[in-house]
Amino acid sequence: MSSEDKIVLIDEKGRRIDGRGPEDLRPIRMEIDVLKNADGSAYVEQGGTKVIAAVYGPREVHPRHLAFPDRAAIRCRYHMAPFSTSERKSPAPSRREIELSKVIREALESVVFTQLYPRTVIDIFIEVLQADGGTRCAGLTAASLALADAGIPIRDLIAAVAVGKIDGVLVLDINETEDEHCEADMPMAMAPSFNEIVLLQLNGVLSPEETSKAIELGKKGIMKIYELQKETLKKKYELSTRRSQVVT
Amino acid sequence: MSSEDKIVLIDEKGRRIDGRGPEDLRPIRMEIDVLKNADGSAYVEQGGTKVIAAVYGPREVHPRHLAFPDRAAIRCRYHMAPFSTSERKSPAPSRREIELSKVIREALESVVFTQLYPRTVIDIFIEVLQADGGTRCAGLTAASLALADAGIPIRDLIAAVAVGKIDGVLVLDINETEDEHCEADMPMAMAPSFNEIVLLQLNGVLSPEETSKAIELGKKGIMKIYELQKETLKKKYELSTRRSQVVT
Amino acid sequence: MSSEDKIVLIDEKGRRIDGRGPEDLRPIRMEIDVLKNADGSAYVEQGGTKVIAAVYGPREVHPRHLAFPDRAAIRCRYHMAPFSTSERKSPAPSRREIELSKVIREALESVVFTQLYPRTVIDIFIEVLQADGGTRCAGLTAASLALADAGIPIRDLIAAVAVGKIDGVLVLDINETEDEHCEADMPMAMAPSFNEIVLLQLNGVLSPEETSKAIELGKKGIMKIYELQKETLKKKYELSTRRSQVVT
Amino acid sequence: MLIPKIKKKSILSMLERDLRLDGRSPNQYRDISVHVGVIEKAEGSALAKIGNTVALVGIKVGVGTPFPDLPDQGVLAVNAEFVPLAFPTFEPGPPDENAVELARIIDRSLRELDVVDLKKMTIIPGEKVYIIWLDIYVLDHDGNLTDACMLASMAALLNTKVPKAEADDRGFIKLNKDEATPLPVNRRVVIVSIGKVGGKLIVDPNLEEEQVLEAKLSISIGDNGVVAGMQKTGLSSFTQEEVEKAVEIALNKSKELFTVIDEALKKPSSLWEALRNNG
Amino acid sequence: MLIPKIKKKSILSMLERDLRLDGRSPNQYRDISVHVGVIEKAEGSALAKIGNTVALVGIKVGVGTPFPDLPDQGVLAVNAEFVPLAFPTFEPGPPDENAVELARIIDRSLRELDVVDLKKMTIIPGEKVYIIWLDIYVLDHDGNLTDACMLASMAALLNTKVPKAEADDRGFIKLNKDEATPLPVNRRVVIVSIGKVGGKLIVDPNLEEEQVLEAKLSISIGDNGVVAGMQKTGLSSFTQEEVEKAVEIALNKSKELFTVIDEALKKPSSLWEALRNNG
Amino acid sequence: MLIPKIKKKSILSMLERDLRLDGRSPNQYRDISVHVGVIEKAEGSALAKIGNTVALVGIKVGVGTPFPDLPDQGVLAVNAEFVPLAFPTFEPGPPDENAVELARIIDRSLRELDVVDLKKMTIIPGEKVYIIWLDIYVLDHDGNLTDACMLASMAALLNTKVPKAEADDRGFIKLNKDEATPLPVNRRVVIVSIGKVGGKLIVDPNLEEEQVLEAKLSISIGDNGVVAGMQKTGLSSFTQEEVEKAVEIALNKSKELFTVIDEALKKPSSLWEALRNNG
Repeated sequence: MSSEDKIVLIDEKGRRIDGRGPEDLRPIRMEIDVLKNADGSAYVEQGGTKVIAAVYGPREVHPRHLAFPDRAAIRCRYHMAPFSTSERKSPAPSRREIELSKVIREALESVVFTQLYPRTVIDIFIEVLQADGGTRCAGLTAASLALADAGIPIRDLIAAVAVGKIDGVLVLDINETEDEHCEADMPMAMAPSFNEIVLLQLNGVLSPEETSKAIELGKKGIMKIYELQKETLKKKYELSTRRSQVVT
Repeated sequence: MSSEDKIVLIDEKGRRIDGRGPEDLRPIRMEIDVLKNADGSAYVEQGGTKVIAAVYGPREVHPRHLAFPDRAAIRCRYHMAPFSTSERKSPAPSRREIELSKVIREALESVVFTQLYPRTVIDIFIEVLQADGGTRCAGLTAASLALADAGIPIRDLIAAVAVGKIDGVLVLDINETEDEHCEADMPMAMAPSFNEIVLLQLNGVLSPEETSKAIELGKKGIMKIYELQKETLKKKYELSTRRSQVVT
Repeated sequence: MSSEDKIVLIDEKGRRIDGRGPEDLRPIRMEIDVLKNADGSAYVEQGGTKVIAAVYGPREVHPRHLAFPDRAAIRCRYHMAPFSTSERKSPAPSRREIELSKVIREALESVVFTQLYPRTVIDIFIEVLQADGGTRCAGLTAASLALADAGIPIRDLIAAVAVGKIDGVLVLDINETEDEHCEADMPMAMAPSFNEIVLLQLNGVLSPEETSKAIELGKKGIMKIYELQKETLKKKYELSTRRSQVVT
Repeated sequence: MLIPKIKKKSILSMLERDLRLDGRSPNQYRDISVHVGVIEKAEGSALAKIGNTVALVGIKVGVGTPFPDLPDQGVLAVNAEFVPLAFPTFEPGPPDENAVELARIIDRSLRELDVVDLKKMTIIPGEKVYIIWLDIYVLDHDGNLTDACMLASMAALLNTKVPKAEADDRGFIKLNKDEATPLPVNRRVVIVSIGKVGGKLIVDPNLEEEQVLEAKLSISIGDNGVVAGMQKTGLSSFTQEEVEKAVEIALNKSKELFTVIDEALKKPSSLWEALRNNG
Repeated sequence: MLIPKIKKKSILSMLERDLRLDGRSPNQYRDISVHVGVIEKAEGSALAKIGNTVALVGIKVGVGTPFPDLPDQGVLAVNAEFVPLAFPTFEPGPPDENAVELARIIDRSLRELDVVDLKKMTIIPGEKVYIIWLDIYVLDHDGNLTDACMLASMAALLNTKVPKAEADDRGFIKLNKDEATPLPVNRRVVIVSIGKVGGKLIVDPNLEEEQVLEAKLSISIGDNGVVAGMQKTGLSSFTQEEVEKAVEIALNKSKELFTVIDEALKKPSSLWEALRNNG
Repeated sequence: MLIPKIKKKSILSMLERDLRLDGRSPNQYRDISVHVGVIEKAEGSALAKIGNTVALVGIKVGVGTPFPDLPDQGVLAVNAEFVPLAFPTFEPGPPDENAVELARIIDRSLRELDVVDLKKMTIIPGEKVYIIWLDIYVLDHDGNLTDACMLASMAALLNTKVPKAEADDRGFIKLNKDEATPLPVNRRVVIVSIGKVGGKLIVDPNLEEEQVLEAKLSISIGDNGVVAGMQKTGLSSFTQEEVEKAVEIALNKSKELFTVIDEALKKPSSLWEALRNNG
């Protein structure tokens, strides 16, 4: 949102720089169980954004006094690989990564049945391998799949997307170039089955009416991503069922 | 004590740059119980120097092995706000702040009945909000008031002042400009009722005779500050007594 | 191995810059029990390289969960004094010091009977006071003497030396200037009585045949250093026996 | 920090009747006061109180190099310290995730509305620019730090004088405090935080309430009536309707906050006054 | 991480018959695959798998100042992160001694053979040079990280394109990605790690085997058949004869690894492909 | 570090008769020795022993930029490391409060008396100056580190040779060690530390005594007979009379210390000699 140059982000036909219409998501694909050591893992590609998430736990907490007597603690690290960005990023956590780790953790905690695992910790690690806009959202989408893959009981998956405002138009799922030049960037995440908004941030300026419309638009994208998440889990589940039948 | 410029710090009439005579303190005012969360707190203004001190404790120590079986541990942090100095100060503790935290802690520990609270810790936090010379002294003056305000048993209050040598003259309670150009700066603190010097530092050069005279001069200032401290406590005590009578 | 300048490191008579032949060690001297507080200590000079090593332990581990139930933990710190190098070195541990601490620790652990002291830690501190090549090797030589001086049961001493390749010639015990311009630098350490290579690194390029010859050459140097180590211990032992006889 | 369940119960049952434990109505702020100019040595400063929450902001102006990609702009650096004298569990050391989040929320609110006209803060284009250090110091924490810190930050910026930059004979840039002009401020922004508890929305939750909140939404409002930032925090969620209602409330309450700032700017105050009337 | 003694016994007894728990012979690598070009935004990248061990390397090219003692050379900076998603005991934070050692082994192997022609990486001699950031990311750890990380590093360097450096009108150097040329690479290097257990030497120990190893020797081999680095790790030792035998094995096995790199370079791949065929 | 109360009792009862456990009188130092030139590669160095306390100081001379407010002066940087080999409770890591305090006491003593003539340490005024790194290394701690470290620091400065600064053909400043001149030293300073125990003052407390001290006063004395610094440490206090008496003692004892330095400077020594006669 800072640069000086004027770039045409939406042409006269309403097409965005990558050819999408305002309400189009970028191509998404996702896969679970991509890592061997992690208890659960998922890989998500959303346009040029590539994130991998892993879950360890529930497991013992060290040091002990960080444990809760009545529920599992959730720790979350959102981290960007040094080679994921245009300029090399130092691997030390930036203030941005510290903030995003917090809001992502709070969003995930809203769906995990933490009270089932008192005195333990569930660790969620999100690594951004290539950043092209919407990394926190793709990270959330991946992390909730990894939780499911780890067999940790959750009320719902979390699906997330960023809505932007470009040249006065609300658009879905902005990419990095759009993010850099947009008037507003509103990442949001939901527990879709419950219609609950579990992450909501706004960087930029919207009128109150636009805020409502942006949430509406975000919901549409989230529902599509949610369907894909469920398919991904189902496919794997069927596969493993088939496998186990073969074994039997 | 470093700058090249020659500034007239004492005029021909013996007046200092802020109009004081050599043995004059700067205007001082102090107040206790200025913070709600802290167990005790105090605010001290001495000329342009403004410090606030808070005390928490006695309370549990984490991790446990830092506790003493026979007395309370005392921790002390002297810290300068980034906006307190002429050039913005990084909030990370400087070597100067580490040293001053130590000597202030040792001075305060000399008056606290630590043996009354074994296995606990008493935390003393001093924040310099505006620095205009004599901040460690004002910090000590405030910290001992905060200890009293917290109801922690102490043998005596601590009062402190810096003595300087300017153009060959010993002067009381130097301000920042004087500190920067003086030949010697001798911060000292006492438990006044016991005539005990509990902090003594000398930065600069004095003859042995001047050392004695400087201590003598410092004592005079300390006694005045001590009276103010006692008045401050008394006023508050009467106020709260009156209040409690009203309640009764 | 980086500089551009061509320096004559071996003259036409086969003499090295400090007058040695290819298979000559630099002058070495060593002494144990040079520090009072340490449980064991040793000082080693090898040419211009000067290292001191100290051992504390077996002693209690803090925090406890770092202890092993079946053996002593060994901690090792290889550290260079800021004034030990040509350019002043920051006292914060460099990546090189972190790596060398690890390989030195692993080499020493191979000879210590750690299972004799479960739940304890043995701390080994190596300080390079002047660096002129071969500091990790001199550090190992000193550290094993310090372990012996501390009375910690070891299977064997460790003796170490660096072999280099200069202008195509394999040479023993390279100094700093040789190290900077050599084609290969191969530090190695042995438990000499057992013919065991406990540390082996190669920086630089050797043919497979040269690798064998370099190890052969290193062994020769190591055996000489080993003899010196044993003499050093023997001398001290006799001395202390004589002393105790005097006492008796 | 565990509040007895019984307290949560009483908070909820009172909210059923649109009442709060401290007597406020759901949309009511606690007493608010702002004092500007309390740190005379700083180029700008303000102390804001919301109830017993106290935030002090000092602004220092320095000289530095611009960001390579923004060579013709000054630099604004926002930092928050939750110093340990403010709360029993605040610890010394680098800012934790809460302090980092708060600083970044305020930083974004200022940046998105171009509150400070950084393009006017260049000294030598591409080489030397002004650096505006905005340091937030929380002195007493009784809930809703965000709104208090934003208030103090906004008031401190409006209180800031920028010293004239002059080159000395060696070409070094020095700042001359005797010739200072007001910091160029384009517009104002405040934050209104709205908590959700038992499905009810409440403005300006205090510490006691924060401990039972399900979630909180901090909404930045510009003096031109726009939403200039949002941040949901807390372990639960909002519905779209709740967000919309919260935005409406925030727009409304922002007017009160702008008025408080206006009043405060009328005369500079002293730290002595600001801190003493705490009793 | 304590493996039952019974597993050690079975590893040893199988090795008596030159067999390994996973069916390999002593000198056999697990399945190896290398995918290049998997991070399109990076100037170079590769993902290498040896069995279930997965290492991802990304290379970024930047502009900086040369080292004072090497004013006419570019800078190569090798860093390794053992991110916590890769293994239960990996922790967030700065690289530990294992990550530092691994990065330094790879760094030395590249440097000693002048793998990257840093002399060609100068922009303005003595003032501006290219900086090649080689960042190693371990994604899944099932033993023998060294060989996998070296493979990925070497393949990523061979996949790297260096953007053209251009001065803008202010004289600042900018990189133009549209005009990029291959990174000048003089030669190739791989590492073959050989473990010792029960006195036997085994190539490419997996995690299970690493937990019972007495010692390990990682040997760097250049594509010209030289030994370009060695590092002994582990608490026990090697004899001279064992070292000689290990060098011989490493020379032999290096050919397989060079072939894997050659194959990988034939066509760029995608991270999707590279990660999915993990099953 | 708890010394049995019984030892404190015996220390006190002996002091009643002006005797100390190690046979010294109250105003007596332990054996002192200073060796200069022990680190040949450093520009200056000295090892000082007071009893079993051993401090090593090395001085490196480098080139850097001056402080902006002191453009025409060299820079003196004093640092102290309490390395863990010196004492059971010393830990690796950045200097703790004791090491920081000690370094700052020595730094101030040197600075207040202009011991090093920093105005002569400019290379290019305002741009390049000499940096004098004075690094204190405590090797063995048996009490009274301050006096031993000051002694070693002062002797090392007097042993220091400053290499000539020369510009190479690119204009970079290089130091030529072959043409070195003595560091310009204006005058000398030592520190005399005086402990208070049972109301008695004792010079040079050893570790055993330090553990029972009520308080300690470290007094810096210039060779012109001035007090150039004081630092009270410890949990108890001094009266004015005690301070005055301590200053008198320090003035007296300083002469012994200056003589030790004079003797040491007569011939450089070796670390081998310096460390070996520890027995």
